Amino acid sequence: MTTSTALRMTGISKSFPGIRALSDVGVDVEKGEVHAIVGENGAGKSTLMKILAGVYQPDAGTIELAGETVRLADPIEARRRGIGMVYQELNLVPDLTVAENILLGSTPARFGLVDRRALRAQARAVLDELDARIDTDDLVGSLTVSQQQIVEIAKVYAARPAIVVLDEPTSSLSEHETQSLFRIIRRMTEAGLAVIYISHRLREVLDISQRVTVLRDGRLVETRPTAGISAGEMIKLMVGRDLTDVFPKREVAIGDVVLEVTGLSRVDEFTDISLTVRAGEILGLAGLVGAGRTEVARAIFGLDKRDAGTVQIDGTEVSIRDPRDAVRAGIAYVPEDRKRDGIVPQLSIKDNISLAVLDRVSLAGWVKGGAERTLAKDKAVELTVSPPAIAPRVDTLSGGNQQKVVFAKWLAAAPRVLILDEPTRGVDVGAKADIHTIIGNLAAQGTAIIMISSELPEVLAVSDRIVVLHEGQISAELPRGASEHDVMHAATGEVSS
Amino acid sequence: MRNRISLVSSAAMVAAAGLVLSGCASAADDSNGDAAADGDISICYVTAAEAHPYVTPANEAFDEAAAEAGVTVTRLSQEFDVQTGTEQLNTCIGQSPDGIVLWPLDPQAYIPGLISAQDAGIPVVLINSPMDDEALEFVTSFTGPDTYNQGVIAADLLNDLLGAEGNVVIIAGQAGNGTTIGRTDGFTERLDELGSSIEVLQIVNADFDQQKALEASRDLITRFGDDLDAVYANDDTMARGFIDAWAESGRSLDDIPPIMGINGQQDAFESIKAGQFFATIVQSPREDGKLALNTIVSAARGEAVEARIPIPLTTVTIDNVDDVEPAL
Amino acid sequence: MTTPVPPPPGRTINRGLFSHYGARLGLPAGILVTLIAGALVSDRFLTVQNLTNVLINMSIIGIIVVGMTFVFVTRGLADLSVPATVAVGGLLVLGLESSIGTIPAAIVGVLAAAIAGGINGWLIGYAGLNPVITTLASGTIVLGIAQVFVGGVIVYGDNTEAQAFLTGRVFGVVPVIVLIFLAVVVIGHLVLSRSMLGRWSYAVGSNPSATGASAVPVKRVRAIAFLMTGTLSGFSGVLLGITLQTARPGIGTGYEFDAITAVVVGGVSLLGGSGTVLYAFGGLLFVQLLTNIMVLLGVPTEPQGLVKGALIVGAVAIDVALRRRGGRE
Amino acid sequence: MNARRNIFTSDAFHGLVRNRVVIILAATLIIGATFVPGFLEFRTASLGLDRMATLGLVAIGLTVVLIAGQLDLSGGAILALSGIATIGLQAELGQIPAAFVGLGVGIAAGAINGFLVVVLRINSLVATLASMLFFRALAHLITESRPVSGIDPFFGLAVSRPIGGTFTGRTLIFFVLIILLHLWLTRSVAGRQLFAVGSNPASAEASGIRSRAYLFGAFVFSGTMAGVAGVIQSLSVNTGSPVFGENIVLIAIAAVVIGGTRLEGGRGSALGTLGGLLTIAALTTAMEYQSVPSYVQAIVTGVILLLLILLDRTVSGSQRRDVTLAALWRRARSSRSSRITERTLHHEK
Repeated sequence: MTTSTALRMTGISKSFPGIRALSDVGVDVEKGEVHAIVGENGAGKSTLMKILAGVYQPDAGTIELAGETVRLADPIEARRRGIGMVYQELNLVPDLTVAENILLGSTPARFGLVDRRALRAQARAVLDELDARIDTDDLVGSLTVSQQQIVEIAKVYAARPAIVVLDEPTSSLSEHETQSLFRIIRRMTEAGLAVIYISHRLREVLDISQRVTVLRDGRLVETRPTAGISAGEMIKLMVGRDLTDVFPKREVAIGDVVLEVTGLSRVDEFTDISLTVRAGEILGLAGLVGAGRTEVARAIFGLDKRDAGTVQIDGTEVSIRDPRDAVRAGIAYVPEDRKRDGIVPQLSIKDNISLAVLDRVSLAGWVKGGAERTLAKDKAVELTVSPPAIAPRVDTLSGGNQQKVVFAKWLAAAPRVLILDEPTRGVDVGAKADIHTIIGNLAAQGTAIIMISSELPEVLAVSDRIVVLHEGQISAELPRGASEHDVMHAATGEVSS
Repeated sequence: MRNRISLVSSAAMVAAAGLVLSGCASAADDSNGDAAADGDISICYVTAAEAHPYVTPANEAFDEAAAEAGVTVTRLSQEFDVQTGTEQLNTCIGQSPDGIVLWPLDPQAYIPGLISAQDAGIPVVLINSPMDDEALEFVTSFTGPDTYNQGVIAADLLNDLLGAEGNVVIIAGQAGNGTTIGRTDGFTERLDELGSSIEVLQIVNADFDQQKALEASRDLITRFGDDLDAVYANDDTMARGFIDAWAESGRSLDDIPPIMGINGQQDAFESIKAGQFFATIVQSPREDGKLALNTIVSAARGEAVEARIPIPLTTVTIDNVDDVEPAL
Repeated sequence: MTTPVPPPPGRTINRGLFSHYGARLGLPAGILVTLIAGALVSDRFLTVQNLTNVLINMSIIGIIVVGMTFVFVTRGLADLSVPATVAVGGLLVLGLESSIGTIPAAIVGVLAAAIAGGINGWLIGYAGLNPVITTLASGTIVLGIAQVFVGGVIVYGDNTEAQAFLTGRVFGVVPVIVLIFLAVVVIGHLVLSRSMLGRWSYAVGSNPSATGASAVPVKRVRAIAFLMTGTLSGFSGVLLGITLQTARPGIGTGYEFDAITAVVVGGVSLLGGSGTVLYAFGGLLFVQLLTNIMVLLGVPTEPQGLVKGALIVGAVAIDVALRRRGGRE
Repeated sequence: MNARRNIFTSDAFHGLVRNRVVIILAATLIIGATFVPGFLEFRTASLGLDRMATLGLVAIGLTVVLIAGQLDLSGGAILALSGIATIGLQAELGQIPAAFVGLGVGIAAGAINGFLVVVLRINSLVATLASMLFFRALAHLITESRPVSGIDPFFGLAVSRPIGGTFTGRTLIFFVLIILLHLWLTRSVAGRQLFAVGSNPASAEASGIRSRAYLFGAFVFSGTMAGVAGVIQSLSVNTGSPVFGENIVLIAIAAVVIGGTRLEGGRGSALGTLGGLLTIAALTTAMEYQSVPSYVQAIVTGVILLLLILLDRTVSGSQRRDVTLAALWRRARSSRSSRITERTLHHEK
C-alpha cells in the first residue's frame, strides 16, 4: 500500500429506508491527483461525498486516510482529519473581510484578540499560493461570484487539508473564470493535495482530471484514466444506454411565428436579443454558464425587469411587467432551480399544479374544488407522476416526480409559448426520457418551445433551431444538424466579432 | 477626487435633514432665563398621563391657574410609567426651575430624586397621590386628597349599610400605585378596626381603566354572582366597568349590589340618581390641579406652606346628589 | 451535493402520519382537558353564563387573531401596530359619532385603520422591509396621530342604543358581539382555506420565490395580510369603543401580544405556509378558558402570565419536536 | 430605471447612508441647540446621558442578540425581576450581596431564554414573548404587585448623582460597557465569529464554529445586561417594582436599529447603537424642554425609525458596496474600477 495514496474508500455501502444509496463502492485517490467522479444524479455521488465529509456514517466499508483507517464521526472531525469540502452553495459571511472569511475557523489571535497583521499576512499567503488577485480587506459581500468562489476555495485550502472535494464548482463561472479555477486546482495538486472533482460538465472533467470514477445507481461502474476517453464513452458508462435514444426527437410540422422578441436588453446581463419561435418548433438556447440564457428567459417571462426590447405574440405586442402578464399572454417558464423557484413544498400536488392558473378554476375569487381536482388529476396522469395521487405534499416526492409536478403546473396553463430552463437537470434517466416525450407531444400540439440546456448532446438532438449566446449577446444562429463543435465555437465567442 | 464629492454632498444632506427635523419641533417661547425674577416663576410639572378621565382635567386646571399666576410651566408626562417619572424628575432638576410639582405613581421610587431636588434648593409639591412618610421630609408639601382617609370613609359607609356583615369585592387601581395602596389599605384596615365581619372575597387590579374593570367584573359576577353584597371600586371609572358588566350579564340594574366609587364623576352622579350606585366621594381634579399650582407658587416665592393640604372630600349619596356639583 | 441537509425525506410513513395528525389532535384534546378541569374546579364554570362570558371576553381579541393568522401564514412574522389600529377605530367612532352618526363614524374608523394597515402592507410587501421593526415604527406613528386627532383627551360616546345592541342578547343567550366575532372567524377561515387569496397566502408563506415564479402577486398577497390585520384591528377597536362608550389611546395595549399568543398556541407556525384560522381560534379559546379557570380559582390577574408563558413554550416546543421528528424541518 | 440606479449606487449616497447615524445625531443636536436654551450646556448633556443609561444597557445586550439574527423581548421583565431581587433581599443579605443576586437573576433569565431558543429550537420572537409574560408575572407574584423598598435611599444616590460634577455613575458604567462591546465586536475572535453566526449559521458551523453556543451566549449576555440595568435602576430609585421596564425593550430595539444593526442578523455595531441611543436621548431632551406632548414625541421617533429602515433598504437593494470610509479611501488609492458589478450571490435576505 503505497504511502502516496491520500484516500482509500473500500466496500462502502449505505442505504436509507427504502433506498439502497451505495453498495460496495471503492475509490482511491493519490496525492497530487485530480480524481473526477461522474454519474447521473441519484447515482450515489453526493451520498459518497457526505460519508467522506462525516455527514453520514457508512453501513459498511472502511475509509483510510494516508494508510490509516479512520472513523469520521461528524463534519468537524472530518475537517480536522484534513478533508476540505467546497460545496456548491458557498459558505461565506458577506459582512466579514476576505481575510476573516478565509481564516474563519482559525483566526490568529493574541489573548482572544484578533491579530490583524498576522491575519492579513496569512490570508495574503494563501491567496498568493493560489495565485488569486483578491484584496484581503474587501468585504466578501462586495465581491463577484467567481471571486467569492475563489475565497471559498482559499478558505478550505487554508486549513491545510490533505484532500479537497470540489462539488460542481463551475456551475456559475464563465469560461475565463473556469480556466483560472483550474489554474488554482493545479497549484493545489502541485502542493501534493488530492482533489476530488464532481461535475456534470464532462468536457471539464476530461480537461482537469487524471482519473475518473463512474457511478451508476449506487454501484461503481469503472475507474479509468481520463487520457484517451471521450465524452461519448463516459456518457455511455454513466447511462449504460446508446446516446441517441436518450433524446427521442419527434418530427413535427412547424407552423408560423408565435413568439417574437426584438432588441431585448438588461443592464450588465444581456443586450439586443432578438429571436423568433414558431408553433411546434423547439428553439435550443445554448451557451456557457453566465452567457445570460436564464436571464433572457426570466426577462421574457417578466421575473426580471428589462431595460429595452419588445415581446410579440402572434404579431401583436404584449406588455409584460410580471409573470402574471406573461401567463395571461400565454407564456410559461419552467425554472432552472426546482427547489427555489419550482415547487411549493408544504402544498399538495393538487395545489402546486393549479397554482399558476388558480383563477381559471375559481369563480369570483373562490376556488371551485371539483374543477381544480380534475385539472390536477389530468395533468398528473399526463405527466406520469407516480403514484398519480394529488393529495400528498410535494416535499414527500422524489426529485424526478417534483420536476414533473412543476411541468404539470405549467402545462395546466396551456401555454402558447413554453420556456424550459434545464428541464432534465438532476433528474433520473427514466424521468429524463419521459420529459423529452412530453416535450415532443407539446411541440406536436403546436406549442412554441424554447429549451435551455447545458448538455450539448441534448440541445443538438432535440432542437429544430439553435441560438447560441455568448456574454449576453447572440453569437450565432445554427440550423438543426449543426455539430457540437460549431456550437462550442459560437459559445466561446471565437466566431463573431 | 471622488472622496471630496461625497463629503460635500453629505454636508448638504445634513442641512436638509436638519430643516426637516426643525419643522417638527414646534417653535417655543423662551422658557426660563436665569434665577427667577419676582413675577417670572418657572415650574416643572411631572404629571401622571395625558389622556385620563381624572388626570386630564387636573392638568388643565393646573395650566389655567398657572396662566393666572403668570407662571410658565414645563409639563412632562410619565404615561403611568414610574421609571420614566423618576428620570423626568431628574430632568426637571436639571432645568433648575423655581419649583417642581410631582404626581407620584409609586410611594418610594422618587425619594432619591426628591433628595437631589432638596439639595438643589428647589421646592417640591406632591400632587394627588401620597408617598411613604420617609419621603415627606424631602417634600415642601403634599396637596391632594387623603386617599387613606377615602378608604376609611368608604369602609364606614359600607359597614353601616351592610350592618357590619356580608361579602365585598374590591376593584383596585394600578398595582403598586400610591393611590391604590392608600384607598385599599384605608378600607381594609378600617374594617379590621371596626371589627366588622365584612369579608373581602377578592381584590382585582384594573389600573383605573374602565375596559379592564369590565373584563374583571364579568368574571367576578360569574364567580360570586348574587352573594355579592357590595362592591368597592378605587374610582368611578372602574365602577362604571362593573355596572356595564352587571348589565351585560343579563341581570337587572335594579338589584345591582351597592357600589362605592371615588372621584365624583358625572356618570356616577347619574347612576346614583337612578339608584344603581350607592355613593361616591367627590374629589375634584380641578381642585387638585389648582391647589397644587398655587401651593408651589407660594413655596417658590418663599412663603410658608402647610406640609399637608388636603382637598375637601364630600361624600355623595342619593340624599345629597342633587345639591353637589360633579367633579368631572 | 449541496451543503449537509437533514436525512432525505423518505422517512417511514407512520412517523410522518403521527406528526401530521399529532399537531391537529393536540389542541382539541387540550381544550377538552381544560373544560373537564374547569368543571371540577368550580361548579360555576360549566354554566351558560360563564361560558358566554368567556366568549365575550374573546370577541374583541378574536377578531384581531383572524387577521394575525394571515400574517403568520404569509410568513409576515408579526404585526406590532395592532394597538395603534385598535385605538384609531375606537377613538374615531366615538369622536365622530355625534357629528356624523354612529354607523358612518364606525365606517370611517375602520377605513382609517385599513389605511394604516395598507401602509404597513406597502412598506412590508412592496418595499420589503422587516415586518417587526416596521410595524413597531408605524404603530408609534399611527397612535401618535390618533392622539393628536382627539387632542390627547378621553373620548366619550353618546349612543347607548348602539352599546345596548352590541352587548344585547340574541334569543336571550348569545350576545351580538360574539355573533359578529364568530362570523369574522367563519369568513376568515373560508377565505384562507377556500379562496384564491388564501391559497396564495399559503404558497407565499411556504416558498415565496417559487410562488412568484408561478405568476402569483407575492408582494400584493403579503401586503393584503397586513391590510387585513389593520382593518380587523380597526373593526375590533370600533366594537370595543361602542361597547365601552369610552375610548382612550391606550385602549389596545397588549392586544398584539395576546393575539400572537393565541395564534402560536393554536399551532400556526411562524415559518409560514401552514395553520388555519380555526387552529388560531382554538388557541384563543384554550388560553381564554385557562384564564377563566384561574380567575375562578382567585388567581390574581398579573400572575396569570406564568401560565400563558408556559403555554406558549409548551405548544411551540411540541410543534417543533413533531415537525423535526417528521423529518420535514 | 437607469436614473434610479446611479443615484442610489453612487458612492456619495452610500457613504451618507453608512454614516447616517452620525448625520441624524448631528441634525438633532443642531435643532436642540437652536431651539432649547442651555441645550448644549454640560449639565443638560450629563442629565440626558444619565436618562439614557438604563436604556443603553438593555440596548447593549440587544445589539449582540440582533447581530446573532435573533430577538429578545424579555429585557424589560428581567430588569424588573433583577430590581426586585436587588432591593427585596437588601435587608437579609445586605446591599452589595443583594445586588449580585440581582445580577444572577439576569444571568439565569438569559440562560432560560437561551435554553428555549437553542435547545427547544423555538423561534426567538415567540420564545422571548413567552419568557416576557412569564418573568413579568413572576415579578408580580413575588411582590404581590406591590413595590418593595430598600433600606437606605442614600445608598443608591452614588449611582444616580453626578460624580464630581461630571457624569453619573450609571452613565460611566454604560460608556465603559459599550466601549468594551465595540472592542469585543471588532477586535476579538469571538466577536467576529458572532457576525458569521448571525449572517450564515450553516457556514459558521461548517467552519468549526459552534453556532448554538454563540446563540446561547448571546441570550445570556442580553439577560445579564438587562440584569445590570435592573440592579442599577432599582438602586438609583431605592425601589424594586413589578411594573418597571414595561416599554423599555421596544425603545431599545428602535435605538439599535436606528444605529444600523439589522434584524436579519450579521450586521451591526456598538458605535451604531451608541449613535442611535444618543439620537433618541437628544430628541427626548429637546422635545421635553418644549413640553412637546408625549404622543408627538412618539410620532417624531417613529418617523425617524421608518426613514432609516427605508433608507437602509434602498441601499442594500442594489449591490452592497463596501463603503466604510476606509474602503472608499482604499478604493480611491488603488483606483481600481471594475465595470461589471455582477449581481452577487448573497442577495439581501
